[in-house]
Amino acid sequence: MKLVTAVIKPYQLDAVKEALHALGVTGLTVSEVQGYGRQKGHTEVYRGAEYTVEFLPKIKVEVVTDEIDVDKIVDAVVTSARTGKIGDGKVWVTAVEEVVRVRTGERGLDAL
Amino acid sequence: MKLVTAVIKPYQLDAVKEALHALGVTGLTVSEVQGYGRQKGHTEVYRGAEYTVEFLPKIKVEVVTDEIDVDKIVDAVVTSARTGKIGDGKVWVTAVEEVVRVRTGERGLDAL
Amino acid sequence: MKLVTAVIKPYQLDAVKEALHALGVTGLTVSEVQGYGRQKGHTEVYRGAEYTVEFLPKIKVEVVTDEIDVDKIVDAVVTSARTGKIGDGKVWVTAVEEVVRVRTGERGLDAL
Amino acid sequence: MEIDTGNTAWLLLSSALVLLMTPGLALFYGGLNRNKGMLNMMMMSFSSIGLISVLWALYGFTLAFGSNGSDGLNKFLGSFTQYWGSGTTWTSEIWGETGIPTYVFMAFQMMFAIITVALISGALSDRLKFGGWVLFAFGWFTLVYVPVAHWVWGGGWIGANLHALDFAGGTAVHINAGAAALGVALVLGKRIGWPRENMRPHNVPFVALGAGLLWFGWFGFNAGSELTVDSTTAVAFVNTQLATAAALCGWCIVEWLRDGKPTLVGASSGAVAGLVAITPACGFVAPLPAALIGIIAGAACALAVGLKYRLGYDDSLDVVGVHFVGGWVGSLAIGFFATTQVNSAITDGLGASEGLFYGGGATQLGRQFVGSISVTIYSFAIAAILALVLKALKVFRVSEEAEVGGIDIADHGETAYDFTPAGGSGGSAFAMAGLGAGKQVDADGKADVSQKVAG
Amino acid sequence: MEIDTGNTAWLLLSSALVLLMTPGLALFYGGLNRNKGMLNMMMMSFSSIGLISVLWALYGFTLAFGSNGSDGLNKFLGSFTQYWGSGTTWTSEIWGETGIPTYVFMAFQMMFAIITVALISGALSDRLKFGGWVLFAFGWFTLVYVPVAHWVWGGGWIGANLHALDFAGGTAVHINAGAAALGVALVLGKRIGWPRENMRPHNVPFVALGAGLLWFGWFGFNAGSELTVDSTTAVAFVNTQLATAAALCGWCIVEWLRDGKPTLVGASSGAVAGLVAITPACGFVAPLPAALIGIIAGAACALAVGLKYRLGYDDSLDVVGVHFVGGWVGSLAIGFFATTQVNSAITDGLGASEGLFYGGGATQLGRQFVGSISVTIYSFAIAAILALVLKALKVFRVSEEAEVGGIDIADHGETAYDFTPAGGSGGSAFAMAGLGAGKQVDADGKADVSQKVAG
Amino acid sequence: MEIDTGNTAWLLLSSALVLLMTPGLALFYGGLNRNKGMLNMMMMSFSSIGLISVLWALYGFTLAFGSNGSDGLNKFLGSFTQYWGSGTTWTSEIWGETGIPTYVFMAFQMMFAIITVALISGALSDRLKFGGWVLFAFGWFTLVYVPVAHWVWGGGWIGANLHALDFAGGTAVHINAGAAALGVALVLGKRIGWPRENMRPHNVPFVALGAGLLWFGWFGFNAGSELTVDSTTAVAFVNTQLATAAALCGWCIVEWLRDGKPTLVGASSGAVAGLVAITPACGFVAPLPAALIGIIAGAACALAVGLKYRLGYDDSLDVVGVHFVGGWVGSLAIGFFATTQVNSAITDGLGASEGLFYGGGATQLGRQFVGSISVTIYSFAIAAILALVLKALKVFRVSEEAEVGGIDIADHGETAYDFTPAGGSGGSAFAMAGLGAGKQVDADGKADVSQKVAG
Ligand SMILES: Nc1ncnc2c1ncn2[C@@H]1O[C@H](COP(=O)(O)OP(=O)(O)O)[C@@H](O)[C@H]1O
Ligand SMILES: Nc1ncnc2c1ncn2[C@@H]1O[C@H](COP(=O)(O)OP(=O)(O)O)[C@@H](O)[C@H]1O
Ligand SMILES: Nc1ncnc2c1ncn2[C@@H]1O[C@H](COP(=O)(O)OP(=O)(O)O)[C@@H](O)[C@H]1O
Repeated sequence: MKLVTAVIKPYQLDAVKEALHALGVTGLTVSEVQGYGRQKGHTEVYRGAEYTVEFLPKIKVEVVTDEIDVDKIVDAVVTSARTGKIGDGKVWVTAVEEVVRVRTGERGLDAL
Repeated sequence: MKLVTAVIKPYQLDAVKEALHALGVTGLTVSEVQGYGRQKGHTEVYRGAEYTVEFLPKIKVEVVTDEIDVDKIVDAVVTSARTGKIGDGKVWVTAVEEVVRVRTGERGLDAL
Repeated sequence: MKLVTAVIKPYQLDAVKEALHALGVTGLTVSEVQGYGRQKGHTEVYRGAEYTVEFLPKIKVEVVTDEIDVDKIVDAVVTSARTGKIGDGKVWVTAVEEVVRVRTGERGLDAL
Repeated sequence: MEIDTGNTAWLLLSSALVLLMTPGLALFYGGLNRNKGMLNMMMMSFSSIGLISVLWALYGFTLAFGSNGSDGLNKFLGSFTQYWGSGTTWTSEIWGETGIPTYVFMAFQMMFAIITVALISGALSDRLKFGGWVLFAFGWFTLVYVPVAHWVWGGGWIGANLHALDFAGGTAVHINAGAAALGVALVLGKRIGWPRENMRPHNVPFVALGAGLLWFGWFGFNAGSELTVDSTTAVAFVNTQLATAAALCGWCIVEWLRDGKPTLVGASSGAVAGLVAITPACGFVAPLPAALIGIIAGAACALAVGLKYRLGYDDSLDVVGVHFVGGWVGSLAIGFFATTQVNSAITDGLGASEGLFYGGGATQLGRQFVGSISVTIYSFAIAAILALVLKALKVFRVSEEAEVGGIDIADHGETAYDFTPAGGSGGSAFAMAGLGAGKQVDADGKADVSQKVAG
Repeated sequence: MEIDTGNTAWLLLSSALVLLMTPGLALFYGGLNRNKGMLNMMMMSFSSIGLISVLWALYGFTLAFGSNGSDGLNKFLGSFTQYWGSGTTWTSEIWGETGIPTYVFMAFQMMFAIITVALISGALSDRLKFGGWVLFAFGWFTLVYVPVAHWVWGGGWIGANLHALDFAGGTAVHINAGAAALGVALVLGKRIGWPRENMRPHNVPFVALGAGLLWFGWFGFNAGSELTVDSTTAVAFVNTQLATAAALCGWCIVEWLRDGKPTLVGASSGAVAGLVAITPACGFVAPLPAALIGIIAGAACALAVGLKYRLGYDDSLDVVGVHFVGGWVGSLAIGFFATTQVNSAITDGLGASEGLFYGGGATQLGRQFVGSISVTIYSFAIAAILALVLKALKVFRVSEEAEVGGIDIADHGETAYDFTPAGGSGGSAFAMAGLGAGKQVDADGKADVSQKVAG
Repeated sequence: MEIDTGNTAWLLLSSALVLLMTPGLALFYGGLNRNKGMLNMMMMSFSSIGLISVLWALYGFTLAFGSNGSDGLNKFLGSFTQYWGSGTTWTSEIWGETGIPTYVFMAFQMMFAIITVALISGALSDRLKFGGWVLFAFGWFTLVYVPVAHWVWGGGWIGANLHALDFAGGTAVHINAGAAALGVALVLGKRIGWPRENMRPHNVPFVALGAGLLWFGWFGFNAGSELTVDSTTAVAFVNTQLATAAALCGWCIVEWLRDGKPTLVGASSGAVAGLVAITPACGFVAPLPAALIGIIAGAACALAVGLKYRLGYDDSLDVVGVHFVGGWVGSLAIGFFATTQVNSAITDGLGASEGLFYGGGATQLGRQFVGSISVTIYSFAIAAILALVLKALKVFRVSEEAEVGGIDIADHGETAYDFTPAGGSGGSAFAMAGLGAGKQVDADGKADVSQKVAG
């Protein structure tokens, strides 16, 4: 199995979820993260003290999935998360050796 | 080494921590995540505008560990996190190539 | 490619970012996590009810990178995150099979 | 009699101050509570404002402060008709010799009824069905608050016959609410996980702000209870400030000695304890004794909040430890410190005696005890019975699942905060995701959920 | 005439109470808004306090409440000179027969102008350039608020000739602001994603606290509008409390029946709806009718806030649904419930008639309608025109990117909260990281950013 | 003399308003501070309320406002005995010709002492041991506030001999607190990481709400300082509003020009700067000059807060930049704008002269300078000495580890917020985990931690 991890713009989460849903992905886990990269941060000013915030809010989406679906899923995420502007984010894939569904103890694909 | 990642119900964190502690696990890292899956979300209403929140609060637990302990740990998490209701979550295992303890620079098992 | 994950003390984030920046790392993703380990937690008291908070605030830094840079990056993180006190954290490395830049669809190293 | 513009302005503004106390209490209680029950906690206070105001105007005021012909009946209840439904026949009536329209006095007393009911909610957090709360509020107000207010202030037996003193509500408000809170809490049972899990305050700044608003409003509550503006009003004001300040110190000192660290939750709680304790006594004692009462109350309550752990009842936000205990401290303190040096009415108008330390002997102390114990028993009993009735009617405790998931979502369909990053899509990236792309909004503004499920 | 210390103390404190309403409104609106626009939302209220106070003292008061010789002109506008620039020639002038210095009356009315302008901002959240808001506030205040205040209260045609009644601002404040909000919102257009994305309140406790502060301040707003302290003041005070409490219940009942769950946002909104509705009527109706008006207003507004979904305009925080609708309910209610039983001035001083249910026939109802509709049309039209002008001047709507990223950052360079863990490096681990290790601070306290980019 | 109910009601409520300012200040300062020091910041204000109230009643009032026989000594200190311990001998005494009980005047002045001490805390955030703060508050109140209040208002040399004017506390409160803040901050040193790390406000809505509460309460502070209700009270009220509004604009204009963006932190800070600046002048100048003073103060302080970066001292929340600078602006402004047109007492009762622009020449300007500079030097010196003593006693600065980890945890054992998701186990999933499954609670309500360690 594989774990697909995507770091995307928060506003795109809805589209990504819908795209994955359409692919029949039944579950995913998201979290709030802060991203640093090519995309410029913004400037804030408090009582005249000005500074740049280089870390920008992003959303991380994690999906554990069957090998064979990986490419479909990666493509779905990439297309649905794309705005074409710098900062759209990254998607990466890592190998998963085992998955267990807590409720039932099922393992492997049955756990998804 | 392996990385055991568990997505569980927040209320179960205490039990899981105790279970791992009992196994002699000396450290772990947790974070707040939001999960989407079979478990139904709830409905909220603001000034008559109603909508479903499909993402539910979950806790992610990460433990880096020695190969040989993996099964014990996975089992411990699965049993302690189980409520038997939909939404109990998943546990997955991935391979870790190297671990370093920042304080000492120790590597491998010594780092844990 | 590899994914370098570091769990560090929040206060060290600035130093770590600068160190990676110096190495030419163009991007990274950070998130707030809570850590449990050798480092003792603190005690809080509310209306006479006292309890220990064993989970301490940490920052998780994730960097996807080229194989050949891994060691440099790990070393840079370890040195810049070190305070020498218990609780400095861990760094671990896992294999990444594929990376895609959402904006362009570029894959592999070009995606970084 | 002519309207006295000074007195009337004073009581109008005091009424507004006392009204403000209930949102202040909602913030104080809500901040002390866990995040997942914040809104329900505040809702119990806000619903009291809504419900009790109307009931007070309809029948509460006339039953508590109206007077029926019969002396016998009057000991127990006021008039059913005199001020019924806040009619217009008495639009221009002046209350007694105060130079203040009866309407204003009615409004002032209304605010007391509101907050007394709201005070009880602190013991019931996170597990009482909201519907059950509304029914309880209605029942307890009618069966307990209204008669007790009459007994103490409306010409009833505690004030007029027993001559127990209660300047601004130690017995009628705090002991009354505290005893009721205990009664309901015992029937309601513990929150899941209590006391094993620590249920720490989710927003301490709100606790402190709430305490600040309570303190501010309490000047109207205490000094306003003199109704007119005179030298007793001045003493009551000064005493309120001194006792509260001293109690804040008292609570913090206990924490410093016991835990090594004074806390803001402690300072805020101490202030409230002091306000409670000086409430019955503020118009009858001198400033330094007031400060003494405050420091004693602060320390006593700081220790009393630990009782629930020993005795094993879940008085969630310490209504008993602070209001019941503080109310008793203040009520008995009158028996020691009441003096005509600050208020000649004690022996003249009110037919009471000075305190033990001012040559009045133990008489007044005895009266204070009888008055307070009677209200304690009556309020506790009726409250417990009401709770049992609601339990039987199945409108009492929420399901375990609802409690674990949070009563805000279960009973109100709301969550208190959404701090999703500003960079997000606003409202909540998660909430938005929940809505789904194709979300329609039908005629009456409801998001079409079925469609979501379908899609 | 002598200063009446009671009346003057009352109006001074009422003025302070009304001033407090605007920060309360900022909290109420801000809490209802999304996190990313919180500060802009509050800033629109705070900037109104700053700007309007000065303009009112300069020319607003004299134009609204001064009187020029000519009866004809006086129907439409006050004096250009009489109170110009709050000069010192009238330092010791007393306002009419009130025994209150004109300065105090000027300050009291100033607070009304401030909050009326601020009320409009609720419809414009997250997308109106701050510069555009300031220009709009200036223009609308000058062209709409000042003349309308004169028409209704300053001796102008609605009050003095038409004899329509508005005790504390149903027409001059709420209908006026509500109509303007609609006019601007229509030109401004919907927030990106509305109504598909749910834009839920980001901080419900702030909504409730804001409502509490509004309620508290509103006693000054309503009862204070009698200026002096008399039996009408008392009635106005009681009515304000009863109508608001009843409206809180009304809104919650609608929610309970429709959604199965009463909410704190609903209770808070209902309270505001009740305060709005009773505003024009509080000095003219009896307590029970006031409660009736409240419950009707609460229910009506609870339904009215759904209209925007049906009609498709984005009145972000329901200024129309609450203030416009509530204002109309209250204004028309006078036509039904006005009675000399509580205020003889209705027929004496004000030359109006009693309501339909008190034998006054439909006359007054007609007058109320004409007065309210006139203000509705005038305010809506001018507001829309001002909006179009600002649009043409390109100081109107923020860029799409700024709106998605959040107007707080785009227009104010601030974010509302930073809850970075206490263990963190403080201000914000992220912010700090953003600053970079080598950060210099140059002479005028600015962090040297270039250097960061360089480094 | 008879009690004047209007005047007394006014001063009672003004006292309540000034009390409210300190919780408002706690919120204002706390919001500006980092999350990890929020509670300590608020605790410094709340502890001032507790401690100073009692000290004021014991010896502060009599030393500041009592009068001893000797004219010579009276220049420097009041009476040791007259009002000692707020005895009951003067329960019914009226203060001068005001028709207000001395008790009420004592309470009013008490609130001033409280907030003056609390103001200092803004410069000391995140690094001063709480025990050190309490000792400092006690020492500075006794050695500085009490005598200075006597010099300025109690018949001492600044007011009675030098004839420098200070209507409500520009010199006695703001310059006094600002100078002390600088003295302590210099000894205390910078926060770790300052100014490299940006320590941005953690809760801007609290900053704005705090400013709103301060503004509201300040009407009691300024207009209340006339004690009675007369035309000067009216002018003071109007001036307070105008200067504050203008200062809000002034600060925002500076930001708009310099940074391109006006901020809510700026608007709130500007309002406070205006309130500070008009404090000494509000009863002596006309409305338009008041607005002018406000806009100057707003702009001046907006620039002054940058000074600390240039000069390198860490005045954390700009007590110097806002209160010290603002206080000086206002104090000197009297020398320019004071006029008998609004207050004849200037030349009659107070023996002062009109301002430079009103034909009074430079006399008054000189007096204002001498008065303000004297207090500046005295307060700065004693504060610095007290700080050095505390440093020597090792009850001064917290350990580096405590500072990085957060003083809330280190000195109070609390954290401000716990927003753990509603779905969580409440209090805090993390806190709960911390408690451990087998957690016992022993007799006095303490969680048994040892056992946890054992288990
Ligand atoms: N090497 C990396 N490792 C981990 N996360 C990264 C890396 N590079 C970028 N990111 C994440 O991707 C986000 C977008 O990257 P950025 O360079 O800003 O834009 P783009 O991906 O369009 O080139 C960053 O905010 C960060 O969260
Ligand atoms: N494919 C997946 N990848 C990542 N996380 C998942 C996946 N499926 C489920 N999860 C996580 O597990 C949680 C529980 O899953 P759910 O389907 O609701 O219940 P159950 O695991 O009992 O079938 C989800 O909320 C989500 O956080
Ligand atoms: N086995 C582990 N798996 C995952 N995270 C761990 C593990 N052990 C420690 N950590 C993380 O590292 C942090 C520091 O570890 P700790 O044992 O406290 O100090 P040190 O690393 O200096 O020995 C912990 O707070 C936790 O977040």
